[in-house]
Amino acid sequence: MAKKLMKGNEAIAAAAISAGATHFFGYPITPQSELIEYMARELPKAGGCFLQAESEVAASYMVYGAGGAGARVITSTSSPGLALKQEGLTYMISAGIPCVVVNISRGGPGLGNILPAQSDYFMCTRGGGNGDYYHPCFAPASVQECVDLVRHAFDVADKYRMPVLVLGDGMTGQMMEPCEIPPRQEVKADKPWAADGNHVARGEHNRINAMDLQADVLEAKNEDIQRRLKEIAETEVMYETVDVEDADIVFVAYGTSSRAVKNVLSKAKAEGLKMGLIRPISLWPFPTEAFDKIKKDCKAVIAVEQSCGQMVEDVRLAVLGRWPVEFYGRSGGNPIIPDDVLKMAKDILGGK
Amino acid sequence: MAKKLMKGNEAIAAAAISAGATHFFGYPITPQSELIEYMARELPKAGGCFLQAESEVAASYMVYGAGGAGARVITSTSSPGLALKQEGLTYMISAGIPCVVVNISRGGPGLGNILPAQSDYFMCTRGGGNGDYYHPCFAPASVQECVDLVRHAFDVADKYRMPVLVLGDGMTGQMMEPCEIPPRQEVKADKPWAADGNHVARGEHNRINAMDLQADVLEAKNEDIQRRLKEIAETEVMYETVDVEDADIVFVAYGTSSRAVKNVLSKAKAEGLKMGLIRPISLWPFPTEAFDKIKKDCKAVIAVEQSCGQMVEDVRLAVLGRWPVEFYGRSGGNPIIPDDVLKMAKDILGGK
Amino acid sequence: MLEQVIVAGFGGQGVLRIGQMITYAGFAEGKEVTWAPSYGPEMRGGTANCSCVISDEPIGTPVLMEANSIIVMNLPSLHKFEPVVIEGGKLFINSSIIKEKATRTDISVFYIEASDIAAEAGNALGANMVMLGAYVAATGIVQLETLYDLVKQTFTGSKAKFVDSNIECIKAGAEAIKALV
Amino acid sequence: MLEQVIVAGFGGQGVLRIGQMITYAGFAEGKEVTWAPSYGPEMRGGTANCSCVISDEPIGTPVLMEANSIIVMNLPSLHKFEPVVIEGGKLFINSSIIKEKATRTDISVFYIEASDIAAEAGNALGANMVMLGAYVAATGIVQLETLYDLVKQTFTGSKAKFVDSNIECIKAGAEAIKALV
Amino acid sequence: MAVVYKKSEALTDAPLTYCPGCTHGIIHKLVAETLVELGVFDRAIGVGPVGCSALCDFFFACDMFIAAHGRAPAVATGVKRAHPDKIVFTYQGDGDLASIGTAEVVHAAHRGEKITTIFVNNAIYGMTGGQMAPTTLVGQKATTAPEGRSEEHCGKPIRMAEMLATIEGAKFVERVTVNSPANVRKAKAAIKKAFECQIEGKGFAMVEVLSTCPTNWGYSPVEALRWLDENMVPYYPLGNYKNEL
Amino acid sequence: MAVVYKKSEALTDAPLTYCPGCTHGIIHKLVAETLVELGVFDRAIGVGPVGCSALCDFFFACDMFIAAHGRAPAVATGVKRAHPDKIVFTYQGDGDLASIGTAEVVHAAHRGEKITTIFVNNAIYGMTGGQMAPTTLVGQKATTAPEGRSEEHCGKPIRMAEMLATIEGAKFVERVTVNSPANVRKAKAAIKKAFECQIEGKGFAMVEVLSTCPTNWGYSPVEALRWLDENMVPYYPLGNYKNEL
Amino acid sequence: MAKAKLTFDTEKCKGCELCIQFCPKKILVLDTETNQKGYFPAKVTNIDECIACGTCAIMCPDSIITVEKE
Amino acid sequence: MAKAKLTFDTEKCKGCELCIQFCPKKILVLDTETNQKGYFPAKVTNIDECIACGTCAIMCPDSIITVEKE
Ligand SMILES: Cc1ncc(C[n+]2csc(CCOP(=O)(O)OP(=O)(O)O)c2C)c(N)n1
Ligand SMILES: Cc1ncc(C[n+]2csc(CCOP(=O)(O)OP(=O)(O)O)c2C)c(N)n1
Ligand code: SF4
Ligand code: SF4
Ligand code: SF4
Ligand code: SF4
Repeated sequence: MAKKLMKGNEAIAAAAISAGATHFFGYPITPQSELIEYMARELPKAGGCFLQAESEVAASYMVYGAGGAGARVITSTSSPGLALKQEGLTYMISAGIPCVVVNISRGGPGLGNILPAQSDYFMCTRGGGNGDYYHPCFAPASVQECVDLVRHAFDVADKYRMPVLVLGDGMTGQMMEPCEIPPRQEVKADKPWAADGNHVARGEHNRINAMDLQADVLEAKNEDIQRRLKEIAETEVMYETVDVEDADIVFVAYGTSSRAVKNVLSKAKAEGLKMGLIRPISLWPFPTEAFDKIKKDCKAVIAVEQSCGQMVEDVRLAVLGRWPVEFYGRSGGNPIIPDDVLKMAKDILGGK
Repeated sequence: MAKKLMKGNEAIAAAAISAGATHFFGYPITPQSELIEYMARELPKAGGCFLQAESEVAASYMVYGAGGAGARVITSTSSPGLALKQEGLTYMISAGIPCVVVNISRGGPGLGNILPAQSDYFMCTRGGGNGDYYHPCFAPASVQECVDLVRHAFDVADKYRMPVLVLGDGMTGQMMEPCEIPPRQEVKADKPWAADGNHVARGEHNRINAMDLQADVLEAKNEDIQRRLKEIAETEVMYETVDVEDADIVFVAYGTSSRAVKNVLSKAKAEGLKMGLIRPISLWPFPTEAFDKIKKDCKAVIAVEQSCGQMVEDVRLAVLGRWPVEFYGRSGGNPIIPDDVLKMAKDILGGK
Repeated sequence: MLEQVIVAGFGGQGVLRIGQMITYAGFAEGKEVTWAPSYGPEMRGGTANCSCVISDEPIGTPVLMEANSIIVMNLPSLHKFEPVVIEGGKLFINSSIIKEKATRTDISVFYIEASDIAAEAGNALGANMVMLGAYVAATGIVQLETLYDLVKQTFTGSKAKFVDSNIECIKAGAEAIKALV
Repeated sequence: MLEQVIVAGFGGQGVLRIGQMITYAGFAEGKEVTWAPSYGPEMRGGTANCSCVISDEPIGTPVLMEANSIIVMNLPSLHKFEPVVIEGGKLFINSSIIKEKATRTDISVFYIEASDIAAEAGNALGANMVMLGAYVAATGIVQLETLYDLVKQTFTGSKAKFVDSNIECIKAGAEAIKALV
Repeated sequence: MAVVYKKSEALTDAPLTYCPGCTHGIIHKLVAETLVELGVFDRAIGVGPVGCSALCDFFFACDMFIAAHGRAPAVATGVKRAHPDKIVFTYQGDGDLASIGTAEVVHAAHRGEKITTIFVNNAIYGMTGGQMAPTTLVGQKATTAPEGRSEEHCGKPIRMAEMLATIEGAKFVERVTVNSPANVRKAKAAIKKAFECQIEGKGFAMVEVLSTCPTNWGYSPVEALRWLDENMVPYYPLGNYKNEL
Repeated sequence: MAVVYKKSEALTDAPLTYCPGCTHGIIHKLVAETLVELGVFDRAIGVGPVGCSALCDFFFACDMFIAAHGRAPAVATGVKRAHPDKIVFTYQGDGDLASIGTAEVVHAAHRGEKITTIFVNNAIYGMTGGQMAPTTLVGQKATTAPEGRSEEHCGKPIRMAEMLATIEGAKFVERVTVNSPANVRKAKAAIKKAFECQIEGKGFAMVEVLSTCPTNWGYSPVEALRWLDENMVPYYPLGNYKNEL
Repeated sequence: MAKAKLTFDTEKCKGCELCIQFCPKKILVLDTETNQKGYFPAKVTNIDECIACGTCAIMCPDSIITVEKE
Repeated sequence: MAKAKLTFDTEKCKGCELCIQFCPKKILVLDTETNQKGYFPAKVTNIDECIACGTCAIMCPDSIITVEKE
């Protein structure tokens, strides 16, 4: 397949189709419109079903239904829309429904605005719904990574029977970069647990539900969820590091803001300063292990986010006091300013 | 006022009425039914308005409307119902709506069951909706504390113009203990910002909304929210400590599980073992400062939760590597077993 | 003083009521008290139980894993709760309904023909009050008079007619204990 | 090589298109490229801009705070983006529409009567293509031929009739630069 | 001996968790029998609600989902779009369908989803212990309407069959009840047609079944049937509201 | 000189953010003028939606809320219950009212909330750039229905006036349009009655206004008025559907 | 001799009396002994009068009555 | 002499032509110069023919026309 230039939103949609997704349910919201519109145009051509739901809540339960019936299914939305899907997500965790959920996030809280922001980190990594769970959350930083991670997300979802999030922001969705979309694969996943209407003949009936009235039964289910989460935490961590080993300053940034930090690194290098980057690709599981590469006398670990500071908590948990943790953030849809970040780092190096 | 025996759910309702709440909007869900039913019975008698909404989503926006129009307003629900209110909460944060939201939590994820659980900690402390925010969250451990904290919550909500959560669980709601309900106060809070239909004559018009299209305007709003959150973090921390100073083991537990830990402490004391308890009353802001009382050679800090481990993250953040952090939890509605907790602590002391 | 008591039986046998009466009585006598029902699926399934704690000190958890005293009103409850009585504790069995015997020897077991006694006292539904009377008489946790007052406060107006028969049942339960000790 | 260019103007002037053409051309010539539109409330307000990066190395942020080259199609854009050109950079001004002059002296400024040139080339809507031609001719970032190929690939079928007039505009823009240098 | 009546094979052996005399059980039977009689049991997929029938996935012997409260029509939409050849039904209470799930059922009808909806209207919230439903009658007591529902405060009950019948995509809408053998038979006929509507690919079909809740109404099962007849039927007229078969 | 027409005092000076010729602006005027003419402007509270009119809190000169997408009726309920003496209205688009907010508007009507709803039906999602609405006509193109809406795939458009008129608590329901001076006058008369319904404490009132979206329909403003007349009016008959004043 | 046969899955009976209410022959009653769940289950008093109409079975919410006839 | 007066808040006009379309006297046109927003605003060609019916003002979505008469 040749590379082509695509918008992130469209690349995500194309990647989902290439990954064998057969069903899309979603509700329009900016800045992910190109994604849903691409799906509306292209998924039917690939023999799949695009359906606009009456709301995000309904969309999440259409996913629950189609996913529970064995389909490869995806939904996408933006920040407040994902807030509305929290009940659906916790249900899907409980019922063990594999699916991919894309959040092209925007400024918040509330309706906020449609500019790029990274302030949905908690909602996307901690599980904003009730009950004990996390779900895998992948954050692409380039259009090609949008493609790769969406495809990966489907496999992770199927393997662990849970919803997997892909978290971009308006910039990820709107920007255009070269990328390669592999040809569509037809997936014949073995889903013997699915309620697909094929069991009566065998005298069986599959049940998909999210209720377990007995404490012990629910505890056992939770143990199973935790077991799967543990396995994910052990095997599905993804991250990139740049020059971390001998850095005097290590930045931690994901997605759009990591791109800005790469500019900071170039500038720093040009000035002979040793700075590095840990870029979490999986936000949950968070790449705690990456921090072990940081040298002992590193001056500071700086979380850089387009938010008022959320991932920084995970950074603190990963650092556990080994180095000072600082935070640089912009909110409201404003971009990271590489020069400001560099200045902050230099101030720290200069002992200010 | 004389003390009387009341169920936690009813005490919360009675406390809200005594605090001058005039409006309740909610949707039925177990195990908080007594709360909503008490309100249905008693709030109209106090001249207030009880209205059953068509859903939790609608309830949260009735609260947005009444709260934005200046009323003292409360809603209550249980776990999955709160998941549905996440969009409403982030809107209220953005629009600056004061209100009290009660979550009598139950086993999760999903529909789970109606037994007591503490697995909504993230949802209640991190803000399960989109955007940068926390909201104050108070966790009573006794029926009297239900009363006191609900009353307090209204004042905090009005002072900082934001939703305040009160987090109990099925046991908090169902158990009966003596408590004292102060007489009803009529609150004439000064809310010049409210959209109450009284401004046209003055040539003004108040606007309540959650959208700020310009990045700088939204950033400024976020800075204001963060400023208020910081003030709350500095002034509204609440906790109880028991024998922390010379404890070899310090437990951290809130609400129902803290009661079980108190039994552990008695047993430990009887055996001559030095153990203490930090009981967060405000879950957010988390009482990080309380951990400074722990002695240097304490053997471990053990988070005890009726969950698979959520508050333990805040404990780790508070401890920051100073002592080993351990976790004891039960899920699915199963109770903490004091003997098991004690054994775990003894094993640690014994070096196992 | 720390008394932890669990009351268990079928729904409809008034077991939550027994627990509430103990709790109210302790409260009336100035003690610290808590009462906690078990709730959840088992209530639909037909069984019910509650935990009460009466103490001079502030009370830890209201949910009991073990108890000084246990009152059981039906067979499944006997099976479930007999192991939970602490050594030296007391087990009260409604032997009108439960034909089995307890197996433990390190506790005191009281067999009360509560349903029969209640029927004799002219209150077929009063077995729970008989057990209450027996329990209070055997443990002395509260005064019987306090219970009588509570009954009077509970049944007023059109229900005042139930006062006497309930008090009769409590008394009969207390008598039954005397006969046993 | 690292070229960072911002294109700005009114909505409807085809500024996003200029950026995309630059990006596509860079891509066609095997460079690393990114294109990022500004979007959000200002788009409704009528102004639009986009950032493109063409480089031999992997590209950092696609959102530019500063740029080697800036193409402005209307007055507000001149005001907003003139300060953002780096020292020694290039500023391309559609002087048919922007009557003001640039104030900076540390950059090269190119005034192109793009709208007039386009009209002359018989394509009243082709001012953006004129600016594109001028920009490419002045910077040499990509080959003009690459642009011609792109135009041919873009306008096919019933739209093929637009190919020539667009290529004319690009050429005219390139010519205009020659006249300036 | 010939079998006149025995439990449907489309029901499992699990004992129903409903209260004594609750007509949820009768409605279960009718759905089960219909699936078998129409020959679609082996390709049926059901979607249960949150409500007393939240355990119906244990009772129906076909593949089953339990949706979140009110979302069964959305879940069924997902299922049907994944398996257009299967026969998909929802089974929902009045809190579920007529309150929290209003948008979902309206839009399943609006899209003309080829699913069959069994709507059990017992004028109260059963599972949660007797709170007011949108279908609770004026004057009827509920734990959240302790003085009885007041029209001034929260309106008259909503009639879903009438409302949904106005939607183009709804092709079959009928209201029935199960309070007598004759009515049970009529209910079954309606349920059959509602499934036929799906089998023939016409569009959305709903049968609203007036049902009892002896426990929360505070009547014996037999009294409850009478109360239904005297109070619910006059406000909720039985009959067909749409039949485009 | 006597003023024949000038901008209503119930509108602020802020320029409207609507596209040229979008009839949202006409509907704004009618609401504003009605508030003044009925003498309730000084006690009016409006609730705007999410949609093109999400900035209408800047345009109406009374106290205003903007609700979350679809939730205006719930917000208005909270406002009205807090201030029963105030005049509360919602202003909502078709995505807002007829899609995500279906449950909220149905239940505001069901409870007989004493509020007035202005429902602007332009058969498309304007703000987000032309996606399909539940009111999009069969065959009409939208970005999420690139081949035009297909009845087989997602049904025929929903008629909210007809549906809501079946609800007891809805006391006034009328469909109007603003594509000609005569129709504007009729629309205003309907809006006036809808507010009178509230002033008299009767119950829920809604006026559905067929409106244009020149931008996303892809027509000039004038053409859009004609398209509305030729395509929308036949499917959405103008007229009164309920009048219990 | 009985032409009809009624079988009750007695342990699942909840004693709701719907069968009794609608039996056209009025030959069903509740037993005086409870089943293990604590309900008084329905039973038939005089099977000879049974016309095997199936009404009781149709009305039984718990589907516990099987009706057969010769 | 004109009996009517039309005032346009020209800077807010979006040139949508609705006023023009419905003017019964057909005396409104778009200007040939744009306003600052870039729209060609409406204006009146022959005020003497204006009957001050207000139709243009009623149809203007942006409420920018004031109509007065003697
Ligand atoms: C989101 C959510 N809200 C509320 C509940 C609590 N709840 C469970 S069932 C129910 C209503 C049941 O009533 P209905 O739908 O009429 O069914 P019935 O039990 O009467 O058959 C409610 C409110 C819930 N489980 N989830
Ligand atoms: C929860 C949520 N979902 C989706 C959106 C995105 N959104 C904004 S406006 C809108 C629809 C607008 O259409 P309509 O209500 O018809 O009003 P119009 O813009 O046409 O006037 C949508 C889907 C949102 N803001 N919030
Ligand atoms: S509560 Fe009511 S609806 Fe539920 S099972 Fe019992 S009788 Fe039936
Ligand atoms: S997008 Fe459509 S509805 Fe929105 S302002 Fe423009 S014309 Fe009006
Ligand atoms: S109808 Fe069924 S459950 Fe009820 S009494 Fe008769 S046999 Fe028993
Ligand atoms: S109707 Fe109004 S906005 Fe439109 S052209 Fe006329 S004056 Fe201008």
